[in-house]
Amino acid sequence: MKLVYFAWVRERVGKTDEDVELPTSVSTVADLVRWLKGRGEEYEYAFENEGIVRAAIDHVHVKPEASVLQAREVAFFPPMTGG
Amino acid sequence: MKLVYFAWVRERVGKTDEDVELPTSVSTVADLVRWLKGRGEEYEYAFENEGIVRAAIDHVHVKPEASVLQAREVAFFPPMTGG
Amino acid sequence: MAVTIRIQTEHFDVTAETARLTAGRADIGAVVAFTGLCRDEGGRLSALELEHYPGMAEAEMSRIATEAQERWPLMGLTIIHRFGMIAPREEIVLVLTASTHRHAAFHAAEFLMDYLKTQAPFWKREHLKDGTVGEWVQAKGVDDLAAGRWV
Amino acid sequence: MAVTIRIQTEHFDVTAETARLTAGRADIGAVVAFTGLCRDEGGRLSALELEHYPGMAEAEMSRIATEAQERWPLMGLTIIHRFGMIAPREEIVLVLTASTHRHAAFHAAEFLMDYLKTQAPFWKREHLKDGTVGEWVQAKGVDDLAAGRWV
Repeated sequence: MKLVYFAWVRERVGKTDEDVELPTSVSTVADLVRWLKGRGEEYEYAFENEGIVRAAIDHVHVKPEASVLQAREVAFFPPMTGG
Repeated sequence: MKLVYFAWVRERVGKTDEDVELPTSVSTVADLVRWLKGRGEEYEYAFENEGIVRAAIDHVHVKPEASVLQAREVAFFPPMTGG
Repeated sequence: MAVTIRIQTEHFDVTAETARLTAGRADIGAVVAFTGLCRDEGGRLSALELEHYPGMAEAEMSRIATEAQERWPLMGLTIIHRFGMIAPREEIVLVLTASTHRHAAFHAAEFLMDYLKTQAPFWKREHLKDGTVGEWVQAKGVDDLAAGRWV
Repeated sequence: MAVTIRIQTEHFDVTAETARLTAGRADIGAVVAFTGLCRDEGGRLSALELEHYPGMAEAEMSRIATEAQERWPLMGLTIIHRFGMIAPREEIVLVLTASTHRHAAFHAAEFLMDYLKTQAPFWKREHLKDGTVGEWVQAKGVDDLAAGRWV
Protein backbone atom coordinates (compact mmCIF):
# COMPACT_ATOMS: atom_id res chain seq x y z
CA MET A 1 0.00 0.00 0.00
CA LYS A 2 1.20 3.48 -0.84
CA LEU A 3 1.07 6.23 1.77
CA VAL A 4 1.32 9.88 0.74
CA TYR A 5 1.71 12.96 2.93
CA PHE A 6 1.05 16.64 2.33
CA ALA A 7 1.86 20.06 3.80
CA TRP A 8 3.01 19.97 7.44
CA VAL A 9 2.16 16.27 7.79
CA ARG A 10 4.69 15.63 4.99
CA GLU A 11 7.26 17.87 6.70
CA ARG A 12 6.85 16.16 10.05
CA VAL A 13 6.99 12.63 8.61
CA GLY A 14 9.99 13.75 6.54
CA LYS A 15 8.92 12.16 3.25
CA THR A 16 6.37 12.69 0.51
CA ASP A 17 5.37 9.04 0.18
CA GLU A 18 6.32 5.46 1.03
CA ASP A 19 5.23 1.89 0.36
CA VAL A 20 4.25 -0.14 3.41
CA GLU A 21 3.20 -3.73 4.17
CA LEU A 22 0.44 -3.57 6.73
CA PRO A 23 0.25 -6.07 9.61
CA THR A 24 -3.04 -7.94 9.85
CA SER A 25 -3.94 -5.90 12.96
CA VAL A 26 -4.54 -2.85 10.72
CA SER A 27 -7.95 -2.69 9.08
CA THR A 28 -9.10 0.94 9.45
CA VAL A 29 -7.58 4.38 8.96
CA ALA A 30 -7.48 4.77 12.76
CA ASP A 31 -5.59 1.44 13.06
CA LEU A 32 -3.16 2.64 10.40
CA VAL A 33 -2.48 5.88 12.26
CA ARG A 34 -1.93 3.97 15.51
CA TRP A 35 0.49 1.60 13.75
CA LEU A 36 2.38 4.50 12.08
CA LYS A 37 2.77 6.28 15.45
CA GLY A 38 4.57 3.18 16.72
CA ARG A 39 7.13 3.43 13.91
CA GLY A 40 9.01 6.48 15.17
CA GLU A 41 9.02 9.95 16.64
CA GLU A 42 8.43 11.64 13.28
CA TYR A 43 5.09 9.82 12.94
CA GLU A 44 4.20 10.48 16.55
CA TYR A 45 4.84 14.18 15.89
CA ALA A 46 2.84 14.22 12.65
CA PHE A 47 -0.16 12.52 14.25
CA GLU A 48 0.16 14.00 17.73
CA ASN A 49 -3.31 15.46 17.44
CA GLU A 50 -5.29 12.80 15.60
CA GLY A 51 -8.38 14.97 15.44
CA ILE A 52 -6.60 17.39 13.09
CA VAL A 53 -4.98 15.22 10.42
CA ARG A 54 -7.36 14.25 7.60
CA ALA A 55 -7.24 11.12 5.47
CA ALA A 56 -8.21 10.13 1.95
CA ILE A 57 -8.33 6.67 0.39
CA ASP A 58 -7.75 6.54 -3.35
CA HIS A 59 -8.52 10.26 -3.70
CA VAL A 60 -11.71 10.26 -1.62
CA HIS A 61 -12.06 11.87 1.82
CA VAL A 62 -12.66 9.25 4.52
CA LYS A 63 -13.26 9.10 8.27
CA PRO A 64 -11.00 7.27 10.78
CA GLU A 65 -13.32 4.24 10.83
CA ALA A 66 -13.01 3.68 7.05
CA SER A 67 -11.50 0.35 6.01
CA VAL A 68 -8.06 0.42 4.36
CA LEU A 69 -8.18 -3.24 3.31
CA GLN A 70 -8.95 -2.47 -0.37
CA ALA A 71 -6.93 0.77 -0.49
CA ARG A 72 -4.17 1.31 -3.01
CA GLU A 73 -3.19 4.80 -1.78
CA VAL A 74 -3.87 6.36 1.60
CA ALA A 75 -3.16 10.08 2.03
CA PHE A 76 -2.72 12.10 5.22
CA PHE A 77 -2.87 15.89 5.31
CA PRO A 78 -3.93 18.92 7.37
CA PRO A 79 -7.32 20.60 6.91
CA MET A 80 -7.45 22.13 3.43
CA THR A 81 -6.71 25.82 2.91
CA GLY A 82 -7.13 26.25 -0.84
CA GLY A 83 -9.47 28.53 -2.70
CA MET B 1 -41.57 72.72 -15.22
CA LYS B 2 -40.07 70.14 -17.52
CA LEU B 3 -41.77 66.80 -18.02
CA VAL B 4 -39.87 63.85 -19.50
CA TYR B 5 -41.20 60.48 -20.65
CA PHE B 6 -39.51 57.13 -21.25
CA ALA B 7 -40.15 53.79 -22.95
CA TRP B 8 -43.83 53.06 -23.67
CA VAL B 9 -44.98 56.07 -21.67
CA ARG B 10 -42.96 58.22 -24.12
CA GLU B 11 -44.45 56.36 -27.09
CA ARG B 12 -48.02 56.76 -25.85
CA VAL B 13 -47.63 60.46 -25.01
CA GLY B 14 -45.93 60.92 -28.37
CA LYS B 15 -43.05 63.10 -27.17
CA THR B 16 -39.83 62.77 -25.20
CA ASP B 17 -40.32 65.91 -23.13
CA GLU B 18 -42.24 69.16 -22.81
CA ASP B 19 -42.38 72.33 -20.72
CA VAL B 20 -45.63 72.99 -18.87
CA GLU B 21 -47.11 75.69 -16.68
CA LEU B 22 -48.99 74.01 -13.88
CA PRO B 23 -52.34 75.33 -12.66
CA THR B 24 -52.47 76.06 -8.93
CA SER B 25 -54.69 73.00 -8.44
CA VAL B 26 -51.65 70.75 -9.03
CA SER B 27 -49.44 70.19 -6.03
CA THR B 28 -48.60 66.45 -6.04
CA VAL B 29 -47.49 63.88 -8.61
CA ALA B 30 -51.00 62.37 -8.46
CA ASP B 31 -52.52 65.83 -9.18
CA LEU B 32 -50.12 66.24 -12.10
CA VAL B 33 -51.15 62.88 -13.60
CA ARG B 34 -54.83 63.77 -13.22
CA TRP B 35 -54.24 67.13 -14.92
CA LEU B 36 -52.25 65.53 -17.75
CA LYS B 37 -55.01 62.98 -18.37
CA GLY B 38 -57.39 65.88 -18.99
CA ARG B 39 -55.13 67.24 -21.74
CA GLY B 40 -55.84 64.58 -24.37
CA GLU B 41 -56.30 60.96 -25.31
CA GLU B 42 -52.58 60.31 -25.61
CA TYR B 43 -52.12 61.15 -21.92
CA GLU B 44 -55.19 59.18 -20.93
CA TYR B 45 -53.70 56.19 -22.77
CA ALA B 46 -50.24 56.61 -21.20
CA PHE B 47 -51.66 56.84 -17.68
CA GLU B 48 -54.63 54.51 -18.12
CA ASN B 49 -53.33 52.34 -15.33
CA GLU B 50 -51.93 54.79 -12.80
CA GLY B 51 -50.63 52.02 -10.60
CA ILE B 52 -48.09 51.03 -13.23
CA VAL B 53 -46.45 54.28 -14.35
CA ARG B 54 -43.59 55.37 -12.05
CA ALA B 55 -42.44 58.92 -11.38
CA ALA B 56 -39.21 60.66 -10.48
CA ILE B 57 -38.65 64.25 -9.42
CA ASP B 58 -35.24 65.70 -10.28
CA HIS B 59 -33.77 62.20 -10.77
CA VAL B 60 -35.15 60.69 -7.55
CA HIS B 61 -37.92 58.05 -7.42
CA VAL B 62 -41.08 59.43 -5.76
CA LYS B 63 -44.53 58.23 -4.81
CA PRO B 64 -47.82 59.75 -6.14
CA GLU B 65 -48.24 61.85 -2.98
CA ALA B 66 -44.88 63.63 -3.44
CA SER B 67 -45.06 67.39 -3.92
CA VAL B 68 -44.13 68.78 -7.33
CA LEU B 69 -44.07 72.42 -6.16
CA GLN B 70 -40.24 72.63 -6.04
CA ALA B 71 -39.63 70.28 -8.97
CA ARG B 72 -37.62 71.32 -12.00
CA GLU B 73 -38.02 68.04 -13.89
CA VAL B 74 -40.67 65.37 -13.43
CA ALA B 75 -40.21 62.04 -15.23
CA PHE B 76 -42.79 59.36 -15.99
CA PHE B 77 -41.82 55.83 -17.03
CA PRO B 78 -42.77 52.13 -16.80
CA PRO B 79 -41.27 49.83 -14.16
CA MET B 80 -37.54 49.49 -14.83
CA THR B 81 -36.19 46.48 -16.74
CA GLY B 82 -32.45 47.11 -16.81
CA GLY B 83 -29.64 44.95 -15.50
CA MET C 1 -12.48 53.03 -2.17
CA ALA C 2 -12.48 52.90 -5.97
CA VAL C 3 -15.96 53.44 -7.36
CA THR C 4 -16.50 53.39 -11.11
CA ILE C 5 -19.92 53.98 -12.64
CA ARG C 6 -20.33 54.16 -16.38
CA ILE C 7 -23.19 54.13 -18.86
CA GLN C 8 -21.97 53.50 -22.37
CA THR C 9 -22.70 51.95 -25.75
CA GLU C 10 -19.20 50.41 -25.99
CA HIS C 11 -18.32 46.85 -24.98
CA PHE C 12 -16.44 46.29 -21.74
CA ASP C 13 -13.69 43.85 -20.76
CA VAL C 14 -13.96 42.07 -17.40
CA THR C 15 -10.22 41.47 -17.09
CA ALA C 16 -9.38 45.11 -17.82
CA GLU C 17 -12.05 46.39 -15.43
CA THR C 18 -10.84 44.03 -12.70
CA ALA C 19 -7.26 45.25 -13.18
CA ARG C 20 -8.47 48.85 -12.91
CA LEU C 21 -10.46 48.04 -9.76
CA THR C 22 -7.60 46.30 -7.96
CA ALA C 23 -4.75 48.53 -9.23
CA GLY C 24 -2.14 49.34 -6.60
CA ARG C 25 -3.76 47.30 -3.82
CA ALA C 26 -2.45 44.11 -2.22
CA ASP C 27 -5.17 43.77 0.41
CA ILE C 28 -7.97 42.55 -1.87
CA GLY C 29 -8.67 38.83 -1.49
CA ALA C 30 -11.86 38.45 -3.48
CA VAL C 31 -13.32 39.93 -6.64
CA VAL C 32 -16.80 38.97 -7.82
CA ALA C 33 -17.82 39.87 -11.37
CA PHE C 34 -21.39 39.60 -12.57
CA THR C 35 -21.94 39.87 -16.31
CA GLY C 36 -25.46 40.09 -17.69
CA LEU C 37 -25.75 38.88 -21.28
CA CYS C 38 -28.38 39.32 -24.00
CA ARG C 39 -30.23 36.05 -24.69
CA ASP C 40 -31.81 35.32 -28.07
CA GLU C 41 -34.97 33.89 -26.46
CA GLY C 42 -34.97 30.70 -28.45
CA GLY C 43 -33.81 32.40 -31.64
CA ARG C 44 -36.69 34.92 -31.65
CA LEU C 45 -34.56 38.00 -30.89
CA SER C 46 -32.27 39.94 -33.20
CA ALA C 47 -31.44 42.51 -30.51
CA LEU C 48 -32.49 44.17 -27.29
CA GLU C 49 -32.82 47.95 -27.40
CA LEU C 50 -31.91 49.58 -24.11
CA GLU C 51 -33.25 53.01 -23.31
CA HIS C 52 -32.17 54.92 -20.22
CA TYR C 53 -32.79 58.19 -18.42
CA PRO C 54 -29.50 60.11 -18.68
CA GLY C 55 -28.63 61.88 -15.46
CA MET C 56 -30.99 59.85 -13.31
CA ALA C 57 -29.39 56.55 -14.34
CA GLU C 58 -25.96 57.74 -13.10
CA ALA C 59 -27.52 59.23 -9.95
CA GLU C 60 -29.41 56.04 -9.13
CA MET C 61 -26.38 53.83 -9.77
CA SER C 62 -24.30 56.05 -7.46
CA ARG C 63 -26.97 55.83 -4.78
CA ILE C 64 -27.03 52.02 -5.05
CA ALA C 65 -23.22 51.95 -4.92
CA THR C 66 -23.19 54.05 -1.75
CA GLU C 67 -25.73 51.77 -0.13
CA ALA C 68 -23.61 48.69 -0.93
CA GLN C 69 -20.55 50.36 0.59
CA GLU C 70 -22.50 51.08 3.77
CA ARG C 71 -23.62 47.47 4.08
CA TRP C 72 -20.40 45.58 3.26
CA PRO C 73 -16.68 46.26 3.80
CA LEU C 74 -15.82 46.79 0.14
CA MET C 75 -12.51 47.99 -1.27
CA GLY C 76 -13.96 48.94 -4.60
CA LEU C 77 -16.87 48.44 -6.93
CA THR C 78 -17.61 48.97 -10.59
CA ILE C 79 -20.97 49.20 -12.33
CA ILE C 80 -21.09 49.48 -16.12
CA HIS C 81 -24.42 49.46 -17.94
CA ARG C 82 -24.64 49.54 -21.72
CA PHE C 83 -27.48 51.12 -23.72
CA GLY C 84 -28.56 51.20 -27.35
CA MET C 85 -28.90 48.12 -29.55
CA ILE C 86 -27.41 44.98 -28.03
CA ALA C 87 -27.23 41.71 -29.97
CA PRO C 88 -27.67 38.23 -28.48
CA ARG C 89 -24.49 36.99 -26.70
CA GLU C 90 -23.34 40.56 -26.10
CA GLU C 91 -22.94 41.82 -22.56
CA ILE C 92 -25.47 44.29 -21.08
CA VAL C 93 -24.22 44.98 -17.58
CA LEU C 94 -21.15 44.43 -15.41
CA VAL C 95 -21.00 44.57 -11.62
CA LEU C 96 -17.62 44.12 -9.94
CA THR C 97 -17.05 44.05 -6.20
CA ALA C 98 -13.74 43.76 -4.33
CA SER C 99 -13.29 42.88 -0.67
CA THR C 100 -10.90 41.16 1.73
CA HIS C 101 -13.17 38.15 2.00
CA ARG C 102 -15.43 36.45 -0.46
CA HIS C 103 -18.81 36.63 1.25
CA ALA C 104 -18.89 40.43 1.31
CA ALA C 105 -17.96 40.52 -2.39
CA PHE C 106 -20.62 37.93 -3.31
CA HIS C 107 -23.43 39.50 -1.31
CA ALA C 108 -22.65 43.07 -2.41
CA ALA C 109 -22.64 42.00 -6.09
CA GLU C 110 -25.96 40.20 -5.70
CA PHE C 111 -27.44 43.22 -3.88
CA LEU C 112 -26.22 45.61 -6.58
CA MET C 113 -27.79 43.49 -9.32
CA ASP C 114 -31.11 43.13 -7.49
CA TYR C 115 -31.28 46.91 -7.02
CA LEU C 116 -30.11 47.76 -10.53
CA LYS C 117 -32.90 45.59 -11.93
CA THR C 118 -35.64 47.35 -9.99
CA GLN C 119 -34.29 50.88 -9.34
CA ALA C 120 -32.02 51.97 -12.19
CA PRO C 121 -33.97 53.75 -14.98
CA PHE C 122 -33.30 51.44 -17.92
CA TRP C 123 -35.89 49.84 -20.18
CA LYS C 124 -35.53 46.99 -22.62
CA ARG C 125 -37.41 46.51 -25.88
CA GLU C 126 -37.23 43.43 -28.07
CA HIS C 127 -36.28 43.60 -31.74
CA LEU C 128 -37.26 40.42 -33.53
CA LYS C 129 -35.52 38.33 -36.16
CA ASP C 130 -38.44 38.91 -38.56
CA GLY C 131 -37.56 42.64 -38.62
CA THR C 132 -40.40 43.87 -36.44
CA VAL C 133 -40.03 45.82 -33.23
CA GLY C 134 -41.43 43.71 -30.44
CA GLU C 135 -42.74 44.54 -27.01
CA TRP C 136 -41.16 46.43 -24.17
CA VAL C 137 -39.92 43.83 -21.71
CA GLN C 138 -42.23 43.62 -18.71
CA ALA C 139 -40.83 44.03 -15.24
CA LYS C 140 -40.89 40.80 -13.26
CA GLY C 141 -42.48 40.55 -9.87
CA VAL C 142 -39.70 38.13 -8.99
CA ASP C 143 -37.18 40.97 -9.35
CA ASP C 144 -39.09 43.12 -6.86
CA LEU C 145 -39.15 40.15 -4.50
CA ALA C 146 -35.39 39.71 -4.94
CA ALA C 147 -34.73 43.38 -4.17
CA GLY C 148 -37.10 43.13 -1.20
CA ARG C 149 -34.81 40.56 0.45
CA TRP C 150 -32.33 43.31 1.36
CA VAL C 151 -34.78 45.71 3.04
CA MET D 1 -23.01 21.68 -20.23
CA ALA D 2 -19.42 22.95 -20.54
CA VAL D 3 -17.35 21.96 -17.53
CA THR D 4 -13.72 23.04 -17.34
CA ILE D 5 -11.50 22.05 -14.42
CA ARG D 6 -7.84 22.95 -14.44
CA ILE D 7 -4.98 22.97 -11.96
CA GLN D 8 -2.06 24.99 -13.23
CA THR D 9 0.85 27.28 -12.39
CA GLU D 10 0.02 29.69 -15.24
CA HIS D 11 -2.05 32.84 -14.88
CA PHE D 12 -5.60 32.84 -16.17
CA ASP D 13 -7.69 35.48 -17.93
CA VAL D 14 -11.31 35.99 -16.83
CA THR D 15 -12.43 37.44 -20.15
CA ALA D 16 -10.90 34.58 -22.14
CA GLU D 17 -12.34 31.95 -19.79
CA THR D 18 -15.77 33.58 -19.94
CA ALA D 19 -15.63 33.58 -23.76
CA ARG D 20 -14.70 29.89 -23.69
CA LEU D 21 -17.54 29.11 -21.28
CA THR D 22 -20.23 30.92 -23.28
CA ALA D 23 -18.95 30.06 -26.79
CA GLY D 24 -21.69 29.20 -29.26
CA ARG D 25 -24.58 29.76 -26.85
CA ALA D 26 -27.16 32.54 -26.97
CA ASP D 27 -29.27 31.30 -24.04
CA ILE D 28 -26.93 32.36 -21.22
CA GLY D 29 -28.16 35.43 -19.37
CA ALA D 30 -25.80 35.53 -16.40
CA VAL D 31 -22.15 34.77 -15.77
CA VAL D 32 -20.67 35.07 -12.29
CA ALA D 33 -16.88 35.08 -11.93
CA PHE D 34 -15.18 34.75 -8.57
CA THR D 35 -11.47 35.51 -8.48
CA GLY D 36 -9.47 34.80 -5.33
CA LEU D 37 -6.36 36.95 -5.02
CA CYS D 38 -3.20 36.69 -2.91
CA ARG D 39 -3.10 39.39 -0.21
CA ASP D 40 0.20 40.68 1.19
CA GLU D 41 -1.15 40.63 4.78
CA GLY D 42 -0.14 44.18 5.59
CA GLY D 43 3.13 43.94 3.67
CA ARG D 44 4.34 40.86 5.58
CA LEU D 45 4.07 38.40 2.70
CA SER D 46 6.36 37.96 -0.29
CA ALA D 47 4.38 35.01 -1.62
CA LEU D 48 1.96 32.22 -0.86
CA GLU D 49 3.15 28.72 -1.72
CA LEU D 50 0.32 26.46 -2.79
CA GLU D 51 0.73 22.71 -2.51
CA HIS D 52 -1.87 20.30 -3.83
CA TYR D 53 -2.55 16.58 -4.09
CA PRO D 54 -2.40 15.80 -7.81
CA GLY D 55 -5.12 13.41 -8.88
CA MET D 56 -7.26 13.93 -5.83
CA ALA D 57 -7.49 17.71 -6.41
CA GLU D 58 -8.94 17.16 -9.89
CA ALA D 59 -11.23 14.39 -8.61
CA GLU D 60 -12.53 16.53 -5.76
CA MET D 61 -13.08 19.56 -8.01
CA SER D 62 -15.04 17.36 -10.44
CA ARG D 63 -17.14 16.01 -7.61
CA ILE D 64 -17.91 19.55 -6.39
CA ALA D 65 -18.74 20.62 -9.97
CA THR D 66 -21.17 17.71 -10.36
CA GLU D 67 -22.87 18.60 -7.10
CA ALA D 68 -23.32 22.23 -8.23
CA GLN D 69 -24.87 21.05 -11.51
CA GLU D 70 -27.33 18.88 -9.61
CA ARG D 71 -28.39 21.78 -7.39
CA TRP D 72 -28.71 24.61 -9.92
CA PRO D 73 -29.73 24.85 -13.60
CA LEU D 74 -26.27 25.73 -14.92
CA MET D 75 -25.21 25.97 -18.55
CA GLY D 76 -21.54 25.74 -17.78
CA LEU D 77 -18.94 26.14 -15.08
CA THR D 78 -15.20 26.60 -14.87
CA ILE D 79 -12.89 26.03 -11.93
CA ILE D 80 -9.21 26.93 -12.25
CA HIS D 81 -6.90 26.62 -9.25
CA ARG D 82 -3.26 27.69 -9.41
CA PHE D 83 -0.44 26.11 -7.41
CA GLY D 84 3.21 26.89 -6.75
CA MET D 85 4.52 30.29 -5.67
CA ILE D 86 1.96 33.06 -5.97
CA ALA D 87 2.88 36.70 -5.32
CA PRO D 88 0.60 39.27 -3.68
CA ARG D 89 -1.99 40.71 -6.12
CA GLU D 90 -1.79 37.57 -8.27
CA GLU D 91 -4.87 35.42 -8.73
CA ILE D 92 -5.15 32.04 -6.96
CA VAL D 93 -8.49 30.65 -8.02
CA LEU D 94 -11.23 31.29 -10.55
CA VAL D 95 -14.80 30.03 -10.40
CA LEU D 96 -17.13 30.82 -13.29
CA THR D 97 -20.79 29.87 -13.48
CA ALA D 98 -23.22 30.44 -16.34
CA SER D 99 -27.01 30.24 -16.17
CA THR D 100 -30.17 31.69 -17.68
CA HIS D 101 -30.85 33.74 -14.56
CA ARG D 102 -28.56 35.45 -12.12
CA HIS D 103 -29.53 33.83 -8.82
CA ALA D 104 -28.53 30.34 -9.93
CA ALA D 105 -25.18 31.66 -11.16
CA PHE D 106 -24.53 33.59 -7.92
CA HIS D 107 -25.49 30.77 -5.60
CA ALA D 108 -23.62 28.09 -7.53
CA ALA D 109 -20.43 30.20 -7.54
CA GLU D 110 -20.69 30.81 -3.80
CA PHE D 111 -21.33 27.11 -3.19
CA LEU D 112 -18.35 26.09 -5.33
CA MET D 113 -16.04 28.46 -3.43
CA ASP D 114 -17.29 27.32 -0.02
CA TYR D 115 -16.67 23.69 -0.99
CA LEU D 116 -13.33 24.32 -2.67
CA LYS D 117 -12.10 25.98 0.51
CA THR D 118 -12.97 23.04 2.73
CA GLN D 119 -12.86 19.98 0.43
CA ALA D 120 -10.26 20.50 -2.31
CA PRO D 121 -6.81 19.23 -1.29
CA PHE D 122 -4.77 22.44 -1.47
CA TRP D 123 -2.60 23.90 1.27
CA LYS D 124 -1.13 27.38 1.57
CA ARG D 125 2.16 28.33 3.20
CA GLU D 126 3.35 31.88 3.77
CA HIS D 127 6.69 33.10 2.48
CA LEU D 128 7.69 36.30 4.23
CA LYS D 129 9.31 39.50 3.00
CA ASP D 130 12.27 38.91 5.35
CA GLY D 131 13.18 35.79 3.35
CA THR D 132 11.96 33.22 5.86
CA VAL D 133 9.39 30.55 5.20
CA GLY D 134 6.45 31.21 7.47
CA GLU D 135 3.64 29.05 8.76
CA TRP D 136 1.19 26.87 6.93
CA VAL D 137 -2.06 28.80 6.81
CA GLN D 138 -4.54 27.41 9.34
CA ALA D 139 -7.98 26.35 8.19
CA LYS D 140 -10.71 28.63 9.43
CA GLY D 141 -13.72 27.35 11.33
CA VAL D 142 -15.72 30.02 9.52
CA ASP D 143 -15.04 28.22 6.22
CA ASP D 144 -16.45 24.98 7.61
CA LEU D 145 -19.50 26.93 8.77
CA ALA D 146 -19.87 28.49 5.31
CA ALA D 147 -19.72 25.07 3.63
CA GLY D 148 -22.17 23.73 6.21
CA ARG D 149 -24.85 26.16 5.00
CA TRP D 150 -25.40 24.04 1.90
CA VAL D 151 -25.90 20.68 3.59
